[in-house]
Amino acid sequence: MLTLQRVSRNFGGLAALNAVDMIIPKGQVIGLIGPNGAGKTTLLNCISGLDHPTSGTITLNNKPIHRRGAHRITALGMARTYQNIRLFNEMTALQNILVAQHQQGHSTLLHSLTQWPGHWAEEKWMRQRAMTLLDQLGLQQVQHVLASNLSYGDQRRLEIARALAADPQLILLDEPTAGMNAIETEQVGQQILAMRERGITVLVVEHDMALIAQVCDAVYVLNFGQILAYGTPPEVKQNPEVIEAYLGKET
Amino acid sequence: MWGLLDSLLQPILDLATQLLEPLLERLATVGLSEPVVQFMLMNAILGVSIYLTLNCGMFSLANAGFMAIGAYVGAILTTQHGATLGEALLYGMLVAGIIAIPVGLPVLRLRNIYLAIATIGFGEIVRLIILHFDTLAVEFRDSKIFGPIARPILKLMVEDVDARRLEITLGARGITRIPVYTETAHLVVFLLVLSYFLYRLHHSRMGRAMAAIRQDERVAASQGINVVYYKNVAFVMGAMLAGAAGVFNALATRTIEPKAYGFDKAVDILAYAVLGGLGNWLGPILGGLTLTAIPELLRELREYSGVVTGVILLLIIVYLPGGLTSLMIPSFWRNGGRYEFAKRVTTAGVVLVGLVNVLPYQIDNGRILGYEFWGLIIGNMVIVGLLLWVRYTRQRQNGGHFSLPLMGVGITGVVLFIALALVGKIDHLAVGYYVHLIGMALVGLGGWISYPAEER
Amino acid sequence: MEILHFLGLENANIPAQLMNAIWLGSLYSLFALGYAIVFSVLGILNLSHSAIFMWGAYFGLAASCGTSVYDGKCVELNHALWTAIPAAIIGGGILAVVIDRIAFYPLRKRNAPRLSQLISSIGVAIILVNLAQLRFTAERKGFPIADVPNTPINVPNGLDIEQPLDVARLALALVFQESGVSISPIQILVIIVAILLMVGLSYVVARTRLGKAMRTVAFNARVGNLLGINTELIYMIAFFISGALAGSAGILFALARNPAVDPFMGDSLALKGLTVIVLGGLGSIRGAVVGGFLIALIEVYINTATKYGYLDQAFVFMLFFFILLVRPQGILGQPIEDRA
Amino acid sequence: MNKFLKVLVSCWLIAVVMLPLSALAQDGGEDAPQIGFWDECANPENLEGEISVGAVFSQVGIAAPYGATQLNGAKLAEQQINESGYLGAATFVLADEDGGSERETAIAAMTKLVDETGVVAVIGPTLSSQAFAADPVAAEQGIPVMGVSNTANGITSMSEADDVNQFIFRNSLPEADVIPNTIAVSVAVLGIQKVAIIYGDDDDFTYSGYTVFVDSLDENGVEILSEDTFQKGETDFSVALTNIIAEEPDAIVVSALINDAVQIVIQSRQLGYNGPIIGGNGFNSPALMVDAGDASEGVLVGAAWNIVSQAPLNVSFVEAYTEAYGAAPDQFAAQAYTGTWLMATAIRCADSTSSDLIRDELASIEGFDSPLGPFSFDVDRNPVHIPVVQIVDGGKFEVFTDAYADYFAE
Repeated sequence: MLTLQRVSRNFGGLAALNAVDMIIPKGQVIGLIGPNGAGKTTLLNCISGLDHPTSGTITLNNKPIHRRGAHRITALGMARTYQNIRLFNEMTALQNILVAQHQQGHSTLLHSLTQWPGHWAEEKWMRQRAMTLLDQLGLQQVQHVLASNLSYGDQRRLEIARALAADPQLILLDEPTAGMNAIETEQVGQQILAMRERGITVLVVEHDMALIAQVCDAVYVLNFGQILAYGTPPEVKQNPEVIEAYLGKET
Repeated sequence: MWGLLDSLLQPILDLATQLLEPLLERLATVGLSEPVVQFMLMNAILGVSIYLTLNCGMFSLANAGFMAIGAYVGAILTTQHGATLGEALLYGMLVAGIIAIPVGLPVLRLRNIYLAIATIGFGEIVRLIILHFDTLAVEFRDSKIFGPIARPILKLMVEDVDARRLEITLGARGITRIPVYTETAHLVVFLLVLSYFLYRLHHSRMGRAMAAIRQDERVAASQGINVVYYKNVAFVMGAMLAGAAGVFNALATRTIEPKAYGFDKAVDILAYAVLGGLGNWLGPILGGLTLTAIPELLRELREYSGVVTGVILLLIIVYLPGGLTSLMIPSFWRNGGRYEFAKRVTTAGVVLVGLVNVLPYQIDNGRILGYEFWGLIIGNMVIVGLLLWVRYTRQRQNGGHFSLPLMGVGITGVVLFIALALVGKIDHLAVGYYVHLIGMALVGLGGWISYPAEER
Repeated sequence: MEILHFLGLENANIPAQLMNAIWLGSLYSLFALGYAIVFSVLGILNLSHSAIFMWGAYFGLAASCGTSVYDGKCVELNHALWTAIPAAIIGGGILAVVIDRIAFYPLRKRNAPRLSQLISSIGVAIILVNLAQLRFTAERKGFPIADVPNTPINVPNGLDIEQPLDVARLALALVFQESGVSISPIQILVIIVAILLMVGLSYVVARTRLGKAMRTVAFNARVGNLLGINTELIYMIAFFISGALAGSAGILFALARNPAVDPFMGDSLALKGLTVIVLGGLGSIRGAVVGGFLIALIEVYINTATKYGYLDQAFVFMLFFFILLVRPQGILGQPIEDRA
Repeated sequence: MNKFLKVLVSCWLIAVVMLPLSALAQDGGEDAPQIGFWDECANPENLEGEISVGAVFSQVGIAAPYGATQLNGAKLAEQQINESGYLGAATFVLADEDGGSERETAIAAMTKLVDETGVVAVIGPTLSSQAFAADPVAAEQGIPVMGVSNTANGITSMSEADDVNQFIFRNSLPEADVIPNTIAVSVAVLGIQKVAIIYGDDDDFTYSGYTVFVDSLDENGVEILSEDTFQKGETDFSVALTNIIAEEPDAIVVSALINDAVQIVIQSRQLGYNGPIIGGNGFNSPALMVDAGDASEGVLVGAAWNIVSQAPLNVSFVEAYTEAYGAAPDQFAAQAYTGTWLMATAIRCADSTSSDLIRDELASIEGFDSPLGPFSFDVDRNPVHIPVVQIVDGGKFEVFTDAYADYFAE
């Protein structure tokens, strides 16, 4: 579904990504791990269109996307969450979801001004859909709370809900469990599995190896902007190069 | 078509005129004569025009330039072609909007201060071009390359294109003899329609997209929002509104000159929006109205009015982060618990009293506080003292009332003023009197509010 | 000569115009430097900078003329002329610090958006201009003409080697033989002071501990705090330097263009200073200098070589427009990384 | 006592009583000339109480320097009018409102005066653009308004409707009346053949002045070498002046207001130019000599008012003004002073507070002796009086005559 070929990204003279090749098959949950500063977030940014690779190609469903703007990539069915939560803080939880359904709606300002019947139907439909999503993630209680006033866990969940609201085929999760306790992490794991059941492809960046082992079909390991290893979670865990990369980092 | 629209609008305008009459009379008694009210309303429109761009995260200062374009289009149409207000408005907005498109496309890639400065540059270029339009028009007309393009355009503006000297914008002298078509009712109806438009925008897909862009442009993009498109739409809409305000302005002042729409105006427009508050669409309207009214209300202060206007601007920016409208939003008061609530109530009260301490209301036919230099200084020192008092009142661990002494000050103020009015010492119960009373009451109320002990 | 014809300069008095460009450039740079310092350290555009410039001139005027300037023109000096310069520098610096405490500190404290800080600086500018008008009236004032040494040094005029100012005159005479270049001692003073301040500032920013601290705070205030830098102190110093620069620019300008002191004297520079720092690169010290001289050169060139002299400002803004589009960070600015 | 003695004593008594009286009458009547139509119009009988005449002068903003001296001049006139009992039992009250420096503020001030203060007539506003915006506010309600510093073309015919224009006057001689005379005289005396022009292009006063200069230079067959511009607030003219001086003109023609004028004069002298500099009304201020010092020598100024004029009324005005404000008056003050007296005269002659009558009397004023010289309005309510050409010589304005033909010869 998503293919990266020799993707590189240079910042000034510094290569954050160096000829990365990746294939993410449809319907699978793929993990992406690596030590801090390995270039994971840069990679996600390149895929989601917030950044563009210096060279190389990225295709989504055989369409090249590495030069497209973020909103056009989203239109092709991709959504993402952020490592450091980036919700719309001045909006309520519900409004955050409504914004994310932008691509699903069609009403223009003119519709809204003239109180076009279709506009009302669409608003109602969007609200219903948003409520369902909030329900699924256990956020219905806080739908009218400003995003900035939500608890940390709720904010993380709202980010996932917002990503799902765009009705994606591919979802990129950037450390969805960062800062969560074991129970919350477990819940996130369940949600990822639920996504897979609904046929959504997931690329998840994680540090929590337990979660990776629980949900991922395969794992890419990134180090210094290069793919170090690929395989199922158990395979990767035993890969000596991976162990060295992590241990080397730790000592 | 035009006639139909006219016949539909006319009854509404007549009705508005009738309804406005008593209000205008009342306003005139406090020093806001009808022309002043008109300028207040125009500036409210300008406030909205910049709000549209700010609301989309764009710090654009181009609105004075678009206002100039609107004003000149309106003036040329009415003086040269006998256009009506409606036609002038339509074309003024259109031309401003059309010019905004090629300007916006490249410029809106810039952010923050860079965008602000680029748009200031745009405004200055517009001003300079208008100033030298007649000379430039002759240059273009006579040039081999641009002549064929320039001629038909110029033909729209003057009868005799081949004259030795073209007189279109008339340089620094400006266009005079512009008919006065703008009526207060027009502005009120325009602003009401605009308010409805903004209200709808707020609750629509497009409005949400714009708000999202303001809060986080990149995340908004990855929610599938076409950032460039919406930014340009907002920019063009802002330009059209500024153009409309320009048309109204030109058709109210009988004469226009380029320097009226320069950098100073751009800064004023920004101040309207920020002062009123960018939290919602009411802010810029309120800001435009207030900031235009303040110097007129302070007319009695004569040469001190400029300083006081500046002080008020500064006070609001420093002590009311969300602008005037933040006072109207419940969450402003609720956030931060009862202690913060009490603090805000008292601050608001002091600011209100501060606003009127310089307004003319009379005791014994002499002015208390204000007018005289030292009265002004002492009055403002009292206000600043009160503000510091409110600011540095500490939250006590055991809870209790916010500040009983402040409550005392507030109650004394209220009692004193009611008593003075009862014994007839205040013979002219102006708006300032009531505002002062409310302000003092708020100070008292805020001081009295109690808050619980801190949780451990 | 071909090239001169091509540039449209064949009839121009090139040395004289170069001198004009240097003098104007020094003035613009000196003014813009203060803008740039506050922008680089705090990231705010202080639109009251031009008001500090104006007040600097008034401080200087009041220092050497005494209280007589309150009501009327300054007829005779109460103190030596030079006292005006330190007074303007110190007065401007202190004024800027006071402005910071009143208008920026509370906003900084609660992390208000840049927009609010811009508006509050506008509020300060309104207050300062109106206060000046209240105190000194709108009438244009200046030093007694006889006391200001701005008789031009015309080459060749009679030289008096005894006079220190005539040494400069001699130097000029050697450089421009009878070419009609004329410049007054005060203008030379402006140029020298501007160059000294620029070199000094670059040195302070690049080499000293204070400069290092300033750069750290400019890069990230939180990092500065973590490193044990008193950020508020740095801000205060930045404002003081900025105000001192504005004040010195104000008084030097007032001396060179005597009489030139009125409440609106900063207005035209406010916008020009903005273009200068944008052209040079926002927040870059050297950029402000380069931008100042560049704009002066462009203005002089357009006025001298083309018949579109009346559009010189429009040309400057166009250029500035395009530079912003192509290189938003300005000519010498560091590229801005948009952090995710 | 016989009858003859009785008559003699009575005559002596009468003489003793009457002589000092006649001496008093002579004191007031002949020595100090009194401005006003004391004889042309009878002492007013119907006037009483306070009669408010509005004044819209700029007290803040860019036009404040001119508005300040205007207000001084008008206030001086107000004081003199009341002290001399010019309006009989009534008091002349100058209701002054700050007109700011923008059109909007002028409209607001004018509306306030007309609608709330209830003035019978208005003097001002300061800027021509403000006049275009604000004058109709009064004129449309039939209240006469007189500009005392509006020099732009078409001020008194600004409206489409003539019955509105009827109420708009000005006593400020437009540049179109001053400049042709200045150019003609200076060309005739100095034999000027080629000039360079520098003017402010963003101000209606200086721009109007520039267009009139160009036309009258054309008429006199003078070649214009170059035209340079500056904008309000610019204080450095050295670039343009260097260019101009390189062209070696016979004279530099300047259309500027006084602050810029001073700088242009100083800087052109600094750059080594010693020829004539020709200016219009904007130059006509004592500040030219005070601020520019020696540099101002040889500056030619065409103006509506000549401060050194020895006409008795002018001398007494300059004296009174200098005594009251500690500085010599400028043209703005003189015009505002005269304007206020003209307005009071119209009220006196109308002997009524009816604005219509005041208007009619104002329009029919003829040969009013004032600091500006004998003054009349033409049919278009523009001033009729003779402009002067002055030259700065020895630190003061002197009337420019043939005697100066060799002044600039080396």
